[in-house]
Amino acid sequence: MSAWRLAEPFGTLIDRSQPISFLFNGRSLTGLGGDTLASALLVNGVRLVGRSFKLHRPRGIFSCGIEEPTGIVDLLDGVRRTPNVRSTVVEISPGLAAESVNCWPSVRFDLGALNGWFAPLLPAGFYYKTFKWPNWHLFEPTVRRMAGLGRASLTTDQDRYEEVSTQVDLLVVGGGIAGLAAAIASAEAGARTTLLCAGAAPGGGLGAQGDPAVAEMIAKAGRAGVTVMPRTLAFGVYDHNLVCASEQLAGATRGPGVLRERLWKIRARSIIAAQGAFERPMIFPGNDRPGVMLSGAVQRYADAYGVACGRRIVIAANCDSAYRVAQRLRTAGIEVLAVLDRRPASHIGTHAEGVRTLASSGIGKVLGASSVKGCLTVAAEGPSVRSERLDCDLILSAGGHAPAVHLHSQAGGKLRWEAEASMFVPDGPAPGLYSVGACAGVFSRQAALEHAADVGRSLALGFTVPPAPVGGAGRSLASTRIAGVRGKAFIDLQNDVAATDIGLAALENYRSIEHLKRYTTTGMATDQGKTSNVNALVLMGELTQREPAQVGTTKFRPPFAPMTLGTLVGRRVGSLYRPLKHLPAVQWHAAHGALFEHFGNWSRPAAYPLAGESLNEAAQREARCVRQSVGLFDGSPLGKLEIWGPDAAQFLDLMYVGTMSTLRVGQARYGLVLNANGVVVDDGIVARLGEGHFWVNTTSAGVERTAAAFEEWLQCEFTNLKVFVTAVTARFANLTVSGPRAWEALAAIGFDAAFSPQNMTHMSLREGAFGAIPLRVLRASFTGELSYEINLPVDESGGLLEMLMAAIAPLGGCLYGIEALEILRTEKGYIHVGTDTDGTTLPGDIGFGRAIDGKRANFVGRRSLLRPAARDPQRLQLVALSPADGRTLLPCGAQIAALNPPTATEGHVTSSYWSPSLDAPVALAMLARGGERQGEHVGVHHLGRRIDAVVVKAPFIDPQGERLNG
Amino acid sequence: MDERLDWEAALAATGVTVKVDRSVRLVALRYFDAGGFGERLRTALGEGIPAPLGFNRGRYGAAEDPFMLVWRSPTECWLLSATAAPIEAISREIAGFGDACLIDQTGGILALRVEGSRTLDLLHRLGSVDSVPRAGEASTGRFADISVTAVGLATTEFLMLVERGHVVHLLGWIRETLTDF
Amino acid sequence: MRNHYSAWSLLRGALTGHRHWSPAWPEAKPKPAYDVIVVGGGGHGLATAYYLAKNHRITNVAVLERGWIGGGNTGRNTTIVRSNYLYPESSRLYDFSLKLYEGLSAELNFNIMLSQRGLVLLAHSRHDLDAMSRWANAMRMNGIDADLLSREEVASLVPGLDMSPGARVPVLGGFTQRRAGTARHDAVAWGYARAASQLGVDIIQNCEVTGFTQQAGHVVGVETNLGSIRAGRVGIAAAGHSSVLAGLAGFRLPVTSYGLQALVSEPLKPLLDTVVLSPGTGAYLSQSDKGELVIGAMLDLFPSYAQRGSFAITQSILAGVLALFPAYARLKMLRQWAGIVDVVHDSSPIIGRTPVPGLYINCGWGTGGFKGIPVGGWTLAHALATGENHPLAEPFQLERFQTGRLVDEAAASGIAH
Amino acid sequence: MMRIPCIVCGLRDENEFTCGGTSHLVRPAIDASDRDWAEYLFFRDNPKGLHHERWRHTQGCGQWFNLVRHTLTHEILTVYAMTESPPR
Repeated sequence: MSAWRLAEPFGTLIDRSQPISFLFNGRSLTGLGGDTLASALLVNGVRLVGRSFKLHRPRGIFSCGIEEPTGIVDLLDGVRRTPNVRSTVVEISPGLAAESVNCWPSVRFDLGALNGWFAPLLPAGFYYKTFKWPNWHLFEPTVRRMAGLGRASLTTDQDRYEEVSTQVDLLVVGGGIAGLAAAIASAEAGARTTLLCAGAAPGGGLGAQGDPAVAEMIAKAGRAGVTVMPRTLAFGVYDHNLVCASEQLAGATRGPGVLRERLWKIRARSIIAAQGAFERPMIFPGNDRPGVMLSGAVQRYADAYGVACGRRIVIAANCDSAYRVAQRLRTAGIEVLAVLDRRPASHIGTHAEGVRTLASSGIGKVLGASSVKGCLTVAAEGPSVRSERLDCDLILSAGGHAPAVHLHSQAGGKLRWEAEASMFVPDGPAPGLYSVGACAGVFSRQAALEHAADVGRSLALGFTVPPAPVGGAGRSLASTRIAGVRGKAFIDLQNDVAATDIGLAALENYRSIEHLKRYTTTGMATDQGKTSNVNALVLMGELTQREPAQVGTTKFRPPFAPMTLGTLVGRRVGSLYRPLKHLPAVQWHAAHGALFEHFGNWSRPAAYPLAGESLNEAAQREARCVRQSVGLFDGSPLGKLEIWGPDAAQFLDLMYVGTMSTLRVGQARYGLVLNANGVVVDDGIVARLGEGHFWVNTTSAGVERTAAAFEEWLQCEFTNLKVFVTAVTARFANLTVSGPRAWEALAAIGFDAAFSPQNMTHMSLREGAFGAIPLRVLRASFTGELSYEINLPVDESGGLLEMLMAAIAPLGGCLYGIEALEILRTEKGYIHVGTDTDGTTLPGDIGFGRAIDGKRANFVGRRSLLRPAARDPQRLQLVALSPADGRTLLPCGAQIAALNPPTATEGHVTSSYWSPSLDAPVALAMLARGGERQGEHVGVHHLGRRIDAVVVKAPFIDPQGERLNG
Repeated sequence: MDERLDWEAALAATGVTVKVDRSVRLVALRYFDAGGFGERLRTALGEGIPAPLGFNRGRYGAAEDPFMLVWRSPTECWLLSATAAPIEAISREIAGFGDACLIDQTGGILALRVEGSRTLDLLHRLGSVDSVPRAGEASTGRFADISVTAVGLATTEFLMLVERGHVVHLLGWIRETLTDF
Repeated sequence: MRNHYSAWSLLRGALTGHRHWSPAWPEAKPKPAYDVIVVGGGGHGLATAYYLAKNHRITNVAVLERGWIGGGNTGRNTTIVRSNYLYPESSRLYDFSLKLYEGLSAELNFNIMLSQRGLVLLAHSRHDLDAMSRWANAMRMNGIDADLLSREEVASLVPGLDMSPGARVPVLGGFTQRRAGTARHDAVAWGYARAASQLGVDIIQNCEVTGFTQQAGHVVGVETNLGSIRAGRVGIAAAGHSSVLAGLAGFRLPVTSYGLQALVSEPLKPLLDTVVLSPGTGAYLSQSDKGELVIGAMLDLFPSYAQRGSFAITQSILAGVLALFPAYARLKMLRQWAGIVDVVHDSSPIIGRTPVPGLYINCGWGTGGFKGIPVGGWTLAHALATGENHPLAEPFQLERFQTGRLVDEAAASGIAH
Repeated sequence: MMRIPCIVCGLRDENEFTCGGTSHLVRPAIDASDRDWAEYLFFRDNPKGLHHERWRHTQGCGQWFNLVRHTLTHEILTVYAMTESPPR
């Protein structure tokens, strides 16, 4: 085993007194408190962690952070399964179990690795060139099984997520020394300052080394009043300085149903990005082998976790930082065989004591099949230098750095190519966001500290923000590969994009960075290109004789790292997904056997089935009961508006097809609401309560839309009208008593004779009282029977329901639900807006042509009714339909046509029920020229079945409307 | 019965309690001319229309009935009171006055009283900091994805005025939040 | 001579290091004049050029693309192809498009990875069931396959749906178009580009149109950052940027540009084998061949040319997805983006003449442009070649906004197309 | 998510509002031509740049107001009352 645990002072983040055992692919391993899964696997000598996406090549841990492309596992924790977890960011806890991804039957023996044999047949985009015949869908299932990484569970997630809003003056993203310096200066200058750090504590790389200066800065930040939020990753910068971040909650791996992650929505006056830089890998043959790791990561494993990832190492380098890593690892007792520096000696700005350095050289080949066993050197210039074999067990890749410009770019910032260090850096600040430290391209420690503090202070005090002193990283070549070396070298380790694939893309003209990404899939892996993008575009530039900046960078979008869907959604799960409204007397209805269903955003009784009764049977019984004696319906969701003001009548004339200004006080009228395009969008009843005071009923589903439309017309167009629209839906319950014995029932419990049919006509509204309960009683009917719509203060509805129930019971009455109401109104030929009409229905289509002709005033939508389409004789018109055999139900949604399909449709069935009163089906339909086709036979087509039907005269019941009057 | 639908019981966690206050009567006052109506309001109750994003508290009559006027929009404020007397007073005052009206919303808009040292922690889990009024202010905004009028009685005491149909949803969100408090 | 794509050519590449491949489409420099210029190198523009050459033998054609081809909405959608439309006019148009898609891989010699995995629309209420019955029957009237699904059938086709009795978004049933599915969006652009350039079309990237040259009221060319180019006729296929180009030519469109978001999860082993569309929540999703869940949203309802998308919409659409699939809460969002879509009142396209002679347009596809690429190209090519509207496009003219003869699919079906 | 300055309530998250589209459209009289009516109902400048538009603080005070907003950057320049003329 080549890995071991280093003695102190290495291992600043671990707790050596706390061993923790966990499972990896069923094997029990032990790590220490503070270990990540990656550090614990490494110290246990686990090199092979998973398999790559396309070729199923062996993959190990490559990095030490969120950029990890290959050390991906599925986590299992009791019933919970979390796919595609980066082992580098998850802390181990007792009982944690991890599984390798994308391999079968096991990570060591993976049948998918056969793909590797066919690799030459599978270059970038191979699937665009083949699998066309006979069709792709034939090949697809195999491809799908091979693709994908982790496995998701189909068990409902029991864990919990929440969302919190906060505001700060200055938000610093990143807990390294630059971020700390900025936060301290800002807080000391008096700004409310918050610092987010993705890890368990701030300090960054230097902190992990135990640098006392960093500890002092952390203490100073505390004294200055900086709010430090650990384990919190800013993943997105959105419009107007909104930063969204996710906080991992410690201990969230235990127990089912814990609060697992928290979403922070942070509005900041200014944002400072201090997220550091990612290391660029070197490109050499075999650079994907487990045991090839980023150099900074290997140092971090030693510093923070006390893990020596290997005994004898070789460093492939293109930057000065490699030498600092070499120096540091030597002090840990790790043997550094050589630094193979791709740069000429003149570019190398430093050296490492006692470490052999080969300038202008690199790795020509990696030895070992599933783990590094050594490497062969190669010279960058001149074939004369002999290749040498180095028996290392670990290769460090140090290709230079790529500043984490993601948040800068998300905020709309631009980038420029810094040629000396070969990196993209922010080209000045982004709107509202300033970068400091390595993510600004500032690599000198002193310069970064001074600049960061200056930026923090300036933003706090409103001063001009100083530009970033970019530099300090030394010289790096743009290209991290030695051209001409043979062998498969990888750019994107997860997606198996090799340097040759970039070459193929260049050859085939997929040369813009976006085409390159999409054609080769480079940068499309779960690391989002953090380890691959710069290498890919530099190589493309090299192959097409362009500067990296000319190839372009993709625009970074949120999320900065993959983000849990549950976290993004917060509390909006289960019943809190969207508000669902309940009747004021919901318990009463439940106790009376209501079967609740969702109707729009209301839960309402569809029917009240008796024992053994289906919903349909119950609705039939209820509808029959209303026709025969009396029914009680809770219509509380009915939309209710009070329209008040000196211009209320004039306003309602503008809003409705009907004329409302001619209503006398106490009188009510039906009306249609149109939109500006002339389409029927709502209907309802308007009653006059006073000279400038109206009561308006809208549909239950349409009340918010209608009230909003009224308000918009008043505030934006008819601004001279003095009218108030006030929604009172929730204030009033609505209990409807309907049926030939409705008044008998009301009279029996002592309703005032003023409400009797003799004293109160159909389509009138009367204010009064029942005992101490104030009432607004409307005589209108959606059933076709004598009906009382009793509007009363909502808190009284339970009591009145009880009394009304007692009143109707002796008369053989019953409660009825929505389904029975639908039957009853269909029997009467009454439309239901949104069911019988759709977004194309004009008032003339449903029989309101004459009402419009007779109305003098303009109204919303009127002009649109004058267009040619509105006057087309072929328009669909509302009709009633009966099956020719008198028995067959015409399915709702069935199409009408003389010939069998495919053929031109003439219309469709919009409402259809079995009428218990007629013992026959009844239906409404929209039919071309329907108004003039009474008596005609038509074909009704439903899923290949044809039913003959007759256009009949509506209504089916009580054509004279005598029952309305009791 | 589904416990979610039983919203009369108080919810509590360390540092915060939430209870629907059924004693609150609530009427909406709507007016075209804030100046003229404000005068009448002052005559009737001794308090004028609250400043935008504000609320006033007062006492009415010999019985010193407490009431509160909560700003809603440039043409609307709400009168909250435990007794009928202040409501009847303003009702009498504007009877026949063509420039303002009173609409009783009692029972249609419910009042939640949120109290305790962690009140703001709870509110910031329901809505944006921008939407939470400061102590001494009142405004309407999005909480638990629905519209709520919040009255900042103190940093540790708020009223949340919410349409009745949404109270189950709002309390559901609060209950879930307090579970994790 | 350009390569023919086949398993044999891949094998040859495998043996020779894949050095024999030629550019899928060569870089072109603008010539001084073309018979036809197509402004916009997305799917619609490239298809237009291809059908000009293929159907009308007009090969002296340039496609001018401001950025890189396929970089607008063609590369920013949820890759769904379907023809489940209510009205005969739309059905004809979209089903013609789907039929072209069905033959496209062979025709273009480029695997566009058409996967007719079927579309399942979820009914969340009785009202939805009735609406879907109308929808399915209307499709059958138009000769397009469609079937209603029971609750149980939906459950077996779409594992992971919350079918519990207390589900906040209950599933009562649904309907399916089995021929619907997905296609690889980039491949559609590249396939058309490759085939068009093989027929002689110039594809010019990084070429931004800054004005239209007009003579006596006729468009006779375009101004670009690469200079003036003359043209016999000019076609615009620029989706969300149509209004900007129309403005350069001096007329307005009944179009508003909105952001339309989409996002993908990390890749997962097979989880979802159909395209699922839930009109009630506004969510639609499928799993790509790579294993990523591809999730589409409703519009960000304010005018925007920013390809970002509001976080509020991201949240609400994901809430819809989790309401349907509560197990997905532990999955992770990998990428999120927005396309700029050209929305017209009736959610139907505009394909044909503009008020300016010599200038033709294809726009207004709104949220549904990807599935319309073949027919959009076919019909715009017809108009550019003949000066006449293609019969399929006749109902989709600008005049309909004056006559009121809107083809209002969204209003009729209650979902965004 | 934008932060929109309600003319009455001050800065609030975008999801408290409804966007009503282009402002200052002039509604033609009922005897307008089909063309003018269509222009009013459907045709828009749809600029990539500054746009005068109206918003309602739907979940707040309910007021409609105008603002000038950049449709590419989403920067909001000015807020003004529904009945005011656009600022110059």
